[in-house]
Amino acid sequence: MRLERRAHVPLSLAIAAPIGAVVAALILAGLLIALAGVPVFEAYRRMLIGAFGSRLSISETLTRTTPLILTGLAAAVAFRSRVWNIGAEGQFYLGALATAALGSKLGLHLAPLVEIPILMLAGALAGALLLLVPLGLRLKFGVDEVVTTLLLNFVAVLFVSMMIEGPLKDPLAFGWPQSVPILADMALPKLLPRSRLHIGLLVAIGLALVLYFIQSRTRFGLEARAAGLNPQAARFAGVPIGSILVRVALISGGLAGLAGAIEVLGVKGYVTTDLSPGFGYTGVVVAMLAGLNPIGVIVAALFVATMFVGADGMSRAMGVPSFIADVIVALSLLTMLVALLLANYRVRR
Amino acid sequence: MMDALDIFATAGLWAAVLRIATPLIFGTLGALVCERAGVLNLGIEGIMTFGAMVGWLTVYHGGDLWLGLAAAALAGAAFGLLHALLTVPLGLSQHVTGLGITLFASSLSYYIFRLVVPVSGTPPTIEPFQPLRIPYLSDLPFLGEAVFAQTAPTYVAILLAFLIALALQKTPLGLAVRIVGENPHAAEAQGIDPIRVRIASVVFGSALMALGGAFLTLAAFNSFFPTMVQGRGWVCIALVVFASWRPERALLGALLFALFDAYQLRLSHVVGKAVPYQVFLMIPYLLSIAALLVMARRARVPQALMQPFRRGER
Amino acid sequence: MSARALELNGITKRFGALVANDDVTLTLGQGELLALLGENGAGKTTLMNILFGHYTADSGSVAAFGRTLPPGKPRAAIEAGIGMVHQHFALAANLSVIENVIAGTERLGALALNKRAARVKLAALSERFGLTVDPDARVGDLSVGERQRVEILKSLYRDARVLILDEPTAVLTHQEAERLYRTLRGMAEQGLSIIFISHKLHEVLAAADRVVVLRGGKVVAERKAGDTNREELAELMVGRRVARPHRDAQTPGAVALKADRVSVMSGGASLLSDVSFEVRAGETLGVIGVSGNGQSTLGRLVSGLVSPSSGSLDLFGHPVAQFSPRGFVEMGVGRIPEDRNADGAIGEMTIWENAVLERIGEKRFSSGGLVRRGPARAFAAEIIRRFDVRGGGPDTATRLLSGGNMQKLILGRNLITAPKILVAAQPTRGLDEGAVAAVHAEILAARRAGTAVLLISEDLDEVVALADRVQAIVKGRLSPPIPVSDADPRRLGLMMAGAWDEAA
Amino acid sequence: AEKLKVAGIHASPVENAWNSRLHEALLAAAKDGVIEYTFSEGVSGTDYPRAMREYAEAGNKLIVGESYAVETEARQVAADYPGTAFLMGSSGGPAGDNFGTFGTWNHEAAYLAGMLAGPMSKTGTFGTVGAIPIPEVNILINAFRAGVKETRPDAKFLVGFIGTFFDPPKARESGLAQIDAGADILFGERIGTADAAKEKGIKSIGSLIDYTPRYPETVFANAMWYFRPILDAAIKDTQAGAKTGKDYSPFSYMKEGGNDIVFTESMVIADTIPAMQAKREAIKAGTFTVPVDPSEPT
Ligand SMILES: Nc1ncnc2c1ncn2[C@@H]1O[C@H](COP(=O)(O)OP(=O)(O)OP(=O)(O)O)[C@@H](O)[C@H]1O
Ligand SMILES: Nc1ncnc2c1ncn2[C@@H]1O[C@H](COP(=O)(O)OP(=O)(O)OP(=O)(O)O)[C@@H](O)[C@H]1O
Ligand SMILES: [Mg+2]
Ligand SMILES: [Mg+2]
Repeated sequence: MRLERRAHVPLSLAIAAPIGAVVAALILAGLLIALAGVPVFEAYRRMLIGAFGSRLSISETLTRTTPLILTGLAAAVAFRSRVWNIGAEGQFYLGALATAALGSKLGLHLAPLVEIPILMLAGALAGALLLLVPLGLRLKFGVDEVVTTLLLNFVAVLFVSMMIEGPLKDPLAFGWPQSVPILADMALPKLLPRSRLHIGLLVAIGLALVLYFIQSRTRFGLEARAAGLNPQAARFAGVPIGSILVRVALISGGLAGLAGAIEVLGVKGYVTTDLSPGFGYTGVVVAMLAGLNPIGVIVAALFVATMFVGADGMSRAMGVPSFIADVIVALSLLTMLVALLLANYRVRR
Repeated sequence: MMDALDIFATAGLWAAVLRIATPLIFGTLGALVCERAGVLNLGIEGIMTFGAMVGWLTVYHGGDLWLGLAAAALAGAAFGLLHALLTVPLGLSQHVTGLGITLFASSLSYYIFRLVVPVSGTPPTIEPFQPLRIPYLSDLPFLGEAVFAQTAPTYVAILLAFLIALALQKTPLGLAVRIVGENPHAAEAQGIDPIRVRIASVVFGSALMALGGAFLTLAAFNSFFPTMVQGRGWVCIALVVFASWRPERALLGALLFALFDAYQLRLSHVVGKAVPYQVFLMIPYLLSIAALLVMARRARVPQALMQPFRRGER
Repeated sequence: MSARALELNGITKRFGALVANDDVTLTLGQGELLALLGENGAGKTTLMNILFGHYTADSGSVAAFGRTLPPGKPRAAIEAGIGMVHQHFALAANLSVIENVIAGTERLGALALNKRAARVKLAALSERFGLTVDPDARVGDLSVGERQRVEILKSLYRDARVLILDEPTAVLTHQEAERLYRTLRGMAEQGLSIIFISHKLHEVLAAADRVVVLRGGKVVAERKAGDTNREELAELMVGRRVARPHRDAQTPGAVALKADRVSVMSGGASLLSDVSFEVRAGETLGVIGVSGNGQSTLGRLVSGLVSPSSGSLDLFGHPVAQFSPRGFVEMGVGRIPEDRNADGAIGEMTIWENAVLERIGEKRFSSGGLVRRGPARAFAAEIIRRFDVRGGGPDTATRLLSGGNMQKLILGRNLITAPKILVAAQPTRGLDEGAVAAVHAEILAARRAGTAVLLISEDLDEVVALADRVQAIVKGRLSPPIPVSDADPRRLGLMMAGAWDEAA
Repeated sequence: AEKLKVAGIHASPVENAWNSRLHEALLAAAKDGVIEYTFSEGVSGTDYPRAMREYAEAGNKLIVGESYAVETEARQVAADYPGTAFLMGSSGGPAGDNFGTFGTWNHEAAYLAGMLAGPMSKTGTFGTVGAIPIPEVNILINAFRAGVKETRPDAKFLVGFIGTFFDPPKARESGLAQIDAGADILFGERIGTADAAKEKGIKSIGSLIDYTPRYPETVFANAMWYFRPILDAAIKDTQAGAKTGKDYSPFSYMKEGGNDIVFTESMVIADTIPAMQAKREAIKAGTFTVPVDPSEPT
């Protein structure tokens, strides 16, 4: 068997491939659901209800979508320039920690309208700085960033753990390892009352649109793509690879850090070491599902959030172990990877 | 009371080091074999989890402990095959596929565990591996307790490190794996099928990873529960780098890491919380990054690592 | 005729729409030295890759010593006694010579490598064929010539009775090449059957028994080496008589580009040492040399990619302070990179993106950080029109262009802005004769328009045709210039071998 | 009466000792026909508030669980669903009319276990493995120590916190480390501790659940905690429409049947039993109060 690259990908295939992938994933997951002795179609119906069936479920799905858009964008931006940032999880945590620290009573004490944007920026900056380390190692010493960004995730989470059991520990939390909380008026306004949905969603969607514009219309977008696709040719054409990649890293790490900041400001109010159920890693999944397209990231994040929230609700309703949600997302990723490959390549003998 | 240095003189510390190191040795050797053939396998965390689950389940359902290990290895091999098929003949990006495999294997193991083992008040247990007493050696004064009071898989893991080191350096198969990891085109020109060698290496390596997981449920503890691998897989990925892709150094790295962990647990009894325990846990990761820094200059990284090989493409 | 070592029967191979081999039938006799000729892209490497089992043919069969080989199995080819030295070396740099040689030679199930026996055998082979190399050296530390020897030893070690060499001399010095052919001759006399590929017609005529010419994937001619000549072979390769344009005499203007004792160091290695030259407006300076001697570095230096560690480079009388590709482009330097796939264009991007990337900072292509797509597309369309780039419009992915058309795109984006200096590194590498003629015409036209041209090329004919003066680059040092009128093959050969005094 | 719809939300798998106490009590109540019980487990902090809201919207009248990791959010949810009662294991206090809390108070039983343990040690060093130094855990460990001190004034103590609530292998390693440091009786606040004791052939004490059947040679006493009294009280309040926003911890007291010691007579020193039993009666009668010390043991 050999794979041969298609000169042109027919539109029908480009559309059919992702749909086919999701269908395939749902069929495979259906087998597992059937193993639980539960009617599969009913389970999927419940999943839909769990994700979209009520005001609550819709708000929850969108709440979950918010950080995933941001970490998805973080991965997409980086991957497009072949910066393999697997470290969004760590950047998320550092962003969250910076935001919580500055937004707490130990922090800035500015007017909310002034301080909230500053807090978001601080979170973004913290995330960005963390990614600059592996990028610097790559540019200066040729150290591959896949492994370094991955490893720094654990360093970052341990650092957060150290801080929230140490100087940033909330003294009023009865000994629980959690950070000092942000001041009450720093919380992001809700989009819906009596729900967890907050304006962070709009920020995330807005940033996706901005990023789409940057990538498709600006000189930086063009140069960043060139740097990723063929660094040698880009360098020959005078693209300042180093500074372009540094900017890419700042944006990528910044988005992941912002995701952490927004999760603190919008939902949680403080930092614990289980603030993220793997948002950083799931961001990689989201970005791949989206084909690295920022607009696609919105859709992919919504898809992944739907699967999580829907399957979680379904598991409660039907007695299927809730782990099925992760199974479906993982299967979607794997089938999507294969589908995208098959859309771009032709199989010969 | 003892002081911080006396801890090193307790046999228990060294016994703990070997015990904590064992899953890391298996996992690191597994990741190392994959990487020497040019394939990064970030599925390790999930594969270890799956191995822990399958091994435990086999024994829980009446299987022998060794059968449990075999079942785990087989399950690991199956996920390895999946990773290999996606990344080798299809050439999909190795790190993304690996993360997908981790997500898939770990959620699937929790899911299956929940389906098969009815919810009960306390975690069901099995009778795990008992320390294997080696005649004479186990009776030695300090060493007996420190080194020769381990369960059988620990000895196997240590032996494996040397066997794999030997195999890579001294056997035709090992040379084939290395040349495929360095330059698959060179391998092909020598009549070695890089695709098969890569698939086989990933399958074998993944089986080892699963053994590391199974050690957790069959020897280090006696029950399975979600998230029990606790990032050990990622530590292994770091250790491969730290070991500069050499099995004997992987053994050393795993022991060193375990020493940090075991020492840290004991130190807190002695000096309280003078140094946050997180610092100790961070050290292996930071050391690995430092090792990468040194290594990158010396180009000892398998040159074809993460580069897909597609036959007839240039 | 002697017994048949190889028989290729009706081989056809397609890559997508492209037919790389079209019903090729070929035989090789025992002890024969066969040269395979053809312009770039004629399908020579593809044919050899099929023969060796790297590629699987769409149809046709390969037989060695009367036995048909299973398709797509290098191992079977090796076992049938075929050895191949690849156009791009297939060596593992981090392994030792002996490891590279014995990999795959022993049963994979065996418990130990028999290195001692291997060493003995390797030493005997080195002795017998005069191919010395340290078996324990790390391959990455070897010189190009040594690596070549390792490649050949790999085949001999496996008792190859048929040896295939794909452009073995492309990276060798003239002396090394001559030595290699002597070795090959000796091997053929000892019964080995050999196919080699080369673009250097004089080598072919001197070394081969028989010549087979491939064009557009088809066998178009077969000649005994003694019954043909360079002119005929050239015409057979291209399919028509191609007239290359001629250079007219012209008085050069002011010095546009001047290097004064420039040295370039990298990682402790000296890539260029004490290089001095000057190029005037309306003049072409040709730099000849065998690859590996610093041609690339020289090209990169005057493209703004590397900066000197000592000495100075003047553009229009002013020393360059800041070496950057865009700075050079802005000062009016047109740059044709030697490796068009690696440096010249980004396959995944569109033609218009590639056309403007190096001048994206100019007002007409971007303002306020936004790309002005209209003018950029128009610019690309203009290049396509004026330089006859075929295969797509401004929005086509560049990777879909054929090599020649990609080269025209690169040439076009440089020449359309009438550069004051043109750096052309291997400008016709990979082009067919028709395209070569077109590129030469463009370069000559630029010179006529007053451009100072620095031509860096391994192709002596090209240098003789285009340059006014010639300097040779050897181990990072540049010979004194000679006028092209004084350049004869012997003299150029001596210059390229570093024997400047004899050449003078 | 109509069955009360009750939902349980467990942050850990229900195998976790603490959760299993809730789970079993809820299952028992369901079996008695008092309630209708649904649950989900392994609910992460991110998902926890959603699960609360979902169950509230699904018509559950009482939602039982733990708000340790989500104190702020959980109270917010309760405020959003005034028609639903919440009964949460919490380190904080109750809130509003419908957010009730409880602590895990089996410190009385731990004190009694400590009394039995004191003379049993040869080295005089006692180890304890806890999760995280939060008040509930601290109170428990300190009560055990106080019990030991009563029968063994010269006792030395070691303490290890594993930093998480459910990591049995780590608890085991921590236990082994304490044995290495001289401890020969382990108080296992966390599951996994007894495995260390068993391996090294020393004795240990369980907490919350009865570990003796699992480790018959090793665990001689257990500081049991029973959730049923708390649950019953909350069910009663909910059904009566009374305020549930209160602290239900007192129902953990021994006199309410909320905690007690379970021990194996043959494994302990016989002379120590009468004194311990006397203390037990005193506690029940209210004449002796086990000290409540929430400070972090060192
Ligand atoms: N793997 C491949 N995929 C797609 N096209 C290919 C592949 N290999 C070769 N080709 C194309 O097939 C044609 C013949 O290529 P081949 O390498 O055989 O030429 P060649 O005669 O060896 O040329 P050169 O003198 O440059 O080595 C070219 O057009 C080339 O681009
Ligand atoms: N960064 C480097 N460090 C050390 N040696 C180098 C480096 N780059 C090139 N070399 C060596 O320096 C010599 C000159 O290199 P250069 O690339 O300029 O030559 P070239 O004539 O273009 O050769 P080729 O055609 O093989 O690329 C070669 O032997 C090359 O292997
Ligand atoms: Mg070729
Ligand atoms: Mg070069």
